[in-house]
Amino acid sequence: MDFNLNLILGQMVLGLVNGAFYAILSLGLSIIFGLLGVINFAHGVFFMLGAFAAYMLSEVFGIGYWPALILVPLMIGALGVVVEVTLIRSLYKLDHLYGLLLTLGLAFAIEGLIRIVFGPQGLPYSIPDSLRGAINLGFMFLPYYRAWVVIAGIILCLSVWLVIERTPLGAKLRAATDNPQMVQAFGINVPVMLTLTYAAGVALAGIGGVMAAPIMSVDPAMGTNIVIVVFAVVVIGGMGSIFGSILTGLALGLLEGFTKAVFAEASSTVIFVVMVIVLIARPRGLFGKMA
Amino acid sequence: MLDIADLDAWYGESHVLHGLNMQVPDGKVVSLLGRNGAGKTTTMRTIMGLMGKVRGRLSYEGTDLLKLRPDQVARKGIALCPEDRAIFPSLSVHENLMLPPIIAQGGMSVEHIYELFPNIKERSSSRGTQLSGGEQQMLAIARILRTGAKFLLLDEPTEGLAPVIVQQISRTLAEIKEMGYTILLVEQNAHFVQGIADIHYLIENGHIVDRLEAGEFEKNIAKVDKLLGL
Amino acid sequence: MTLADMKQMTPSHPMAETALHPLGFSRARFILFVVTALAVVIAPFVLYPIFLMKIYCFIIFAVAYNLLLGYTGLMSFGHAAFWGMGAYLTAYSAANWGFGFEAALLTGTVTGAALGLIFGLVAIRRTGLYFAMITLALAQMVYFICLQSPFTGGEDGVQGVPRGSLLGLVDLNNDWNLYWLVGTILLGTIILSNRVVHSPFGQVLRAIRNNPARAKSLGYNVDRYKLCAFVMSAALAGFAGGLKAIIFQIATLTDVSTVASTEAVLITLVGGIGTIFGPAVGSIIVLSLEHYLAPFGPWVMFTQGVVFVFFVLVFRKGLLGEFQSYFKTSL
Amino acid sequence: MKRSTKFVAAAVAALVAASAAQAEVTIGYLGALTGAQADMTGEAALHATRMAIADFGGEVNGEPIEVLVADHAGKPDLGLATAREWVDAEGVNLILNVDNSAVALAVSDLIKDKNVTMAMGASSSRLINESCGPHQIMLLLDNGTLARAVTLPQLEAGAKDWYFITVDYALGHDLEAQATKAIEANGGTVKGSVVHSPQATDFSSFLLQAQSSGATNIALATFGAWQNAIAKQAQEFGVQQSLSPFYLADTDIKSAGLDTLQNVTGTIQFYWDENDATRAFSDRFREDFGRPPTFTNAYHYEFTTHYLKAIEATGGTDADAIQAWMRDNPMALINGDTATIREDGAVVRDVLSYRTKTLAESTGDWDFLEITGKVDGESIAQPLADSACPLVASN
Repeated sequence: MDFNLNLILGQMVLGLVNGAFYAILSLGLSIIFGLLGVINFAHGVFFMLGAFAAYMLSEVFGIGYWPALILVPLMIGALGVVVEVTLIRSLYKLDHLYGLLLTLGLAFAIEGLIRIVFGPQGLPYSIPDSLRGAINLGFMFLPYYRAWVVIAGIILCLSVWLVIERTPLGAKLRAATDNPQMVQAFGINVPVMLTLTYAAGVALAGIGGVMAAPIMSVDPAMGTNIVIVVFAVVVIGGMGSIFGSILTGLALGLLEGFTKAVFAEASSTVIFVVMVIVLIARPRGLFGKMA
Repeated sequence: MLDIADLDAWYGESHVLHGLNMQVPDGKVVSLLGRNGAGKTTTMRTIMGLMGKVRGRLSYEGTDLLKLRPDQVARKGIALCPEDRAIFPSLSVHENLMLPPIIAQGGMSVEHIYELFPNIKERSSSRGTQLSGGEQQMLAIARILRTGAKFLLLDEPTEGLAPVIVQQISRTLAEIKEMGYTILLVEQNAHFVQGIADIHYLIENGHIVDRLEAGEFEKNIAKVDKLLGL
Repeated sequence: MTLADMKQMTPSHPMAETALHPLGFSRARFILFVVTALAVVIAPFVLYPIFLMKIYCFIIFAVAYNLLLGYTGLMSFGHAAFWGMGAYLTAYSAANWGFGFEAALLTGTVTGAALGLIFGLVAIRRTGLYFAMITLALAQMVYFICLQSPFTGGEDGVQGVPRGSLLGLVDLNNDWNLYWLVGTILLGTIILSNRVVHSPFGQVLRAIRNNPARAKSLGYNVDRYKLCAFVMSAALAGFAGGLKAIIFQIATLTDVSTVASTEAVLITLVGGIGTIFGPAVGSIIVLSLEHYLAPFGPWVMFTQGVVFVFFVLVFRKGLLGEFQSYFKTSL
Repeated sequence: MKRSTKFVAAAVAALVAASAAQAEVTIGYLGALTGAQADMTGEAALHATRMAIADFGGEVNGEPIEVLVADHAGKPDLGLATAREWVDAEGVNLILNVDNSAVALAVSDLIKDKNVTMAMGASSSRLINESCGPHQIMLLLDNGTLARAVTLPQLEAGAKDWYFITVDYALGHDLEAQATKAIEANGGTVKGSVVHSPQATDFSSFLLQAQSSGATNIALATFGAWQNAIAKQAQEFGVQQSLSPFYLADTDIKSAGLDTLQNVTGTIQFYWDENDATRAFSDRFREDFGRPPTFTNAYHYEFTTHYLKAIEATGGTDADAIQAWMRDNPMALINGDTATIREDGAVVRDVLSYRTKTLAESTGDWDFLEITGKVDGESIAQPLADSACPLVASN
């Protein structure tokens, strides 16, 4: 174990790339959980579908990365609408655990389907031409594309946060998270709001998938692999906390990178260790409001 | 006019309203008096479409409300100010005020509301739940005045408030009544409703036990007090 | 409706009735038990015994899981840790420390219990979704630790586990000997689970499940009871995992991965949450599905997902749960 | 889509076969049909096996030859359970492919005293040493041999400092250990190593580690999809060190793109464009499968043919007799050479050394390698005298 500063910095920058994905995914999970009370186990699958959608757009229609970044979230959002209306909606009156079981089953079914159709292998998706190349940071070569993921990811998360905290639309969302019945009694169509919120949450995962496609290979298991870490991020940040999930996602990405540099063997465990410590010291999570 | 006939409603397994009958004519203030657990709040919730299992007739301006979702009921011009005031803790006072969408022409302007409730203006950037109980009550009433709803359901607006605040609310209601709103006022405070309501309904065990015109209220006050357990 | 509400609707059984029938079973359950016992005796002449033993291990695993979910109302997503670590330690102690069958299995069981205690201390105060998420994350941590620790053999697993012999007398390398032993253990586990559920301890657990506040006001230390149930469930899961490691002579990362946890959930859901024989029915269905769809690769995953969704949407009580409502008796 | 339908069809065929009357010879094809190496071997090698059976006439000694197919998915528990069921319940005579060292080790234990042959695409050197078996044949070069074949020429050329990216499989660990031995014995140093999990898709942090280690060569003790991802990401991160793959199949170059893998040197057991014989075989293979055969596909054809000849010659399915015949008779290879099977199960054959072409040199879609020479099999094989295999006569 040698403490090479360049390596530490480099790994932390790469950690931030992962952190951006953690943030995007846990943000969507938090929004959905806050309003619907559903832990969306299918979240990883929507992330994966985002990557596959980008792949298909490029293979079948020759549509590139930039349009995909707009089109894919719309497609995934539309799928989210269908899923919420046909499946999830019927469970709101039941124990929240059923929502978890349903979305878990959904995740299996969708991932299985993708494996049946596309096979288990990872499919290639190339970096957009405009982001090829790398910048020499002195301590590392940072590919432009990864830098873009970090910056775009952070901007995306902060914009979502601003919309929720600072706009009338966000006020409705927050109000409905506090007290959905009352919001509905004011003439706001809450069922539609739930549907759209679910759609927006999974659309975020879809954007994440497009952004991940050139980095990770487009692979049926890519969602499952990342989502369990994201669940830990959500538990650490505090379930349902919007800002907490963004900050925790990025911070844990950094921490993971740091661990890779100084004690690589622990890098996949470190987030879970942090989770246990947080649970013991502060059971509701770092930013969680409810106990 | 709101017309309720033979209304039954349930909370899960427990049967709360038993054949409730009452009418609220347009432009009138109607009080619904009864003890805790008599079914007052349930009546309000049923009108709003917030109860799961309901049977009977419930029509407003000729529309069957029982077929509607709460948001559709609200779109008919009915607005609820619930017992717990339901100020949203995650929203600022201003956001709380602006949350209910405008559903019809003729609602109060924000300026007018601020005139009526100066405290709300002062504290508009605070969190909703940082307000005092009285201020929260004002806010809860103010935000439904903005929407253009013509039929207000006020659930125990005076509960737990200091007499001076109660007086202020009383004045406000009088003003609102002047403007031609229809109000269904649920109360346990007979004194409070006496000066405001045109018609009084007494409710016990989920059904109406008496209906009093404003003029008859005074001489039946003993009966009312007994009903309210005073 | 909560999970607890649903379970309340299942009829409860007066102790007097259960006393009338052998082995502590109610009449309906006794019939089912006899059917199960007959099936255990006949099945190996028709089906591949190793596959049957795998099913039996999963039944025991699901019984352990159901003890927690069905009778205590806690949904764990971390049972893979107990099952997998039970398998690892059983396998490791048999392969490397020269432990015999009984000692190795005991090692696995104790491992499950110890891990259950650790998980329990962190998670037990939480309920519902929080409990599920925390157990999931803890199990994932265990998975990564197993991935990194040299003792698990990484992706290779602990291989070449000797089966040993029962009490030094019966050679378990003979599949038939092993089969009769595992079959007996299975039946014993079912009897035991029925006893536990109807014991005073089990009654308290159900009281806690149905109304924790009330149980607390009656003076029960709710957290301690829950922790106790959790450790018990973890120990039995560790035992089942150890048994599987002996049968297949291998313990691997598969056992400690999320897949094993979801399998326990799926089996319990399909069979019927909070039923004594649900785990058996669920295991047979889920594992057969897996076994016979295995040649079709990803169809296994797809089908499992569809089964999950289907049962959550229309068959929430599980097969035996539905039968139970229909016949108005506990199964 | 096409691939999976084909897979399903194969599986259905396998099921039907299983339920048919017990065939004289049953071959259980236990391979990675999913996962990193599926592209190189998977269904392609199954196809090669079927080609060999068809070329043999579809039957041996007047009895039909059945093929069962299962995916071990790189999981030893799954592989072992399948093999056990095949041996116990299906009467399998040959377990073929087994292209995962952990699975092979597990199955090796299982078949020790059973009348079953295992021909494996696993390469852990344990499998021809401590864990060798009387009915066991290693179709790949073992890791020790492979490690020497790949590292020695480069060490001679002056590449002294190595860094390993290793898959967390028995294969990866063994390959790293063997290569480290070879490197250190020949004046090189190993600057460090990192283990990647089979779930990994992003290797950037490993490459960063390798970059900052100061090594001249990054040895890829991994294969398939992982290797492709590493090659691509190395290009993305401007990694200057040479990549030294151990298993580089045509399919890998196709998938990673030749641009990421130009001028890589190594050794390989078979290349489709070596001579007229290989080209003729490859044309036939390609006609049905859509691409030329990889080296693993080739040795499935070669071995299956050899095995069927042994059954024909011995007139039965006694694994001892078959093994003896296969050892005593040279195995014909597609390129016209022959190979021999030793007591420890190793297949000794000459291997090709290659250099990957540059984009400019490559003429088309599968033109990737320039064959630069042939290495004598005996010269690189582990000397039998050094074998820890108890079956070797001298031990």
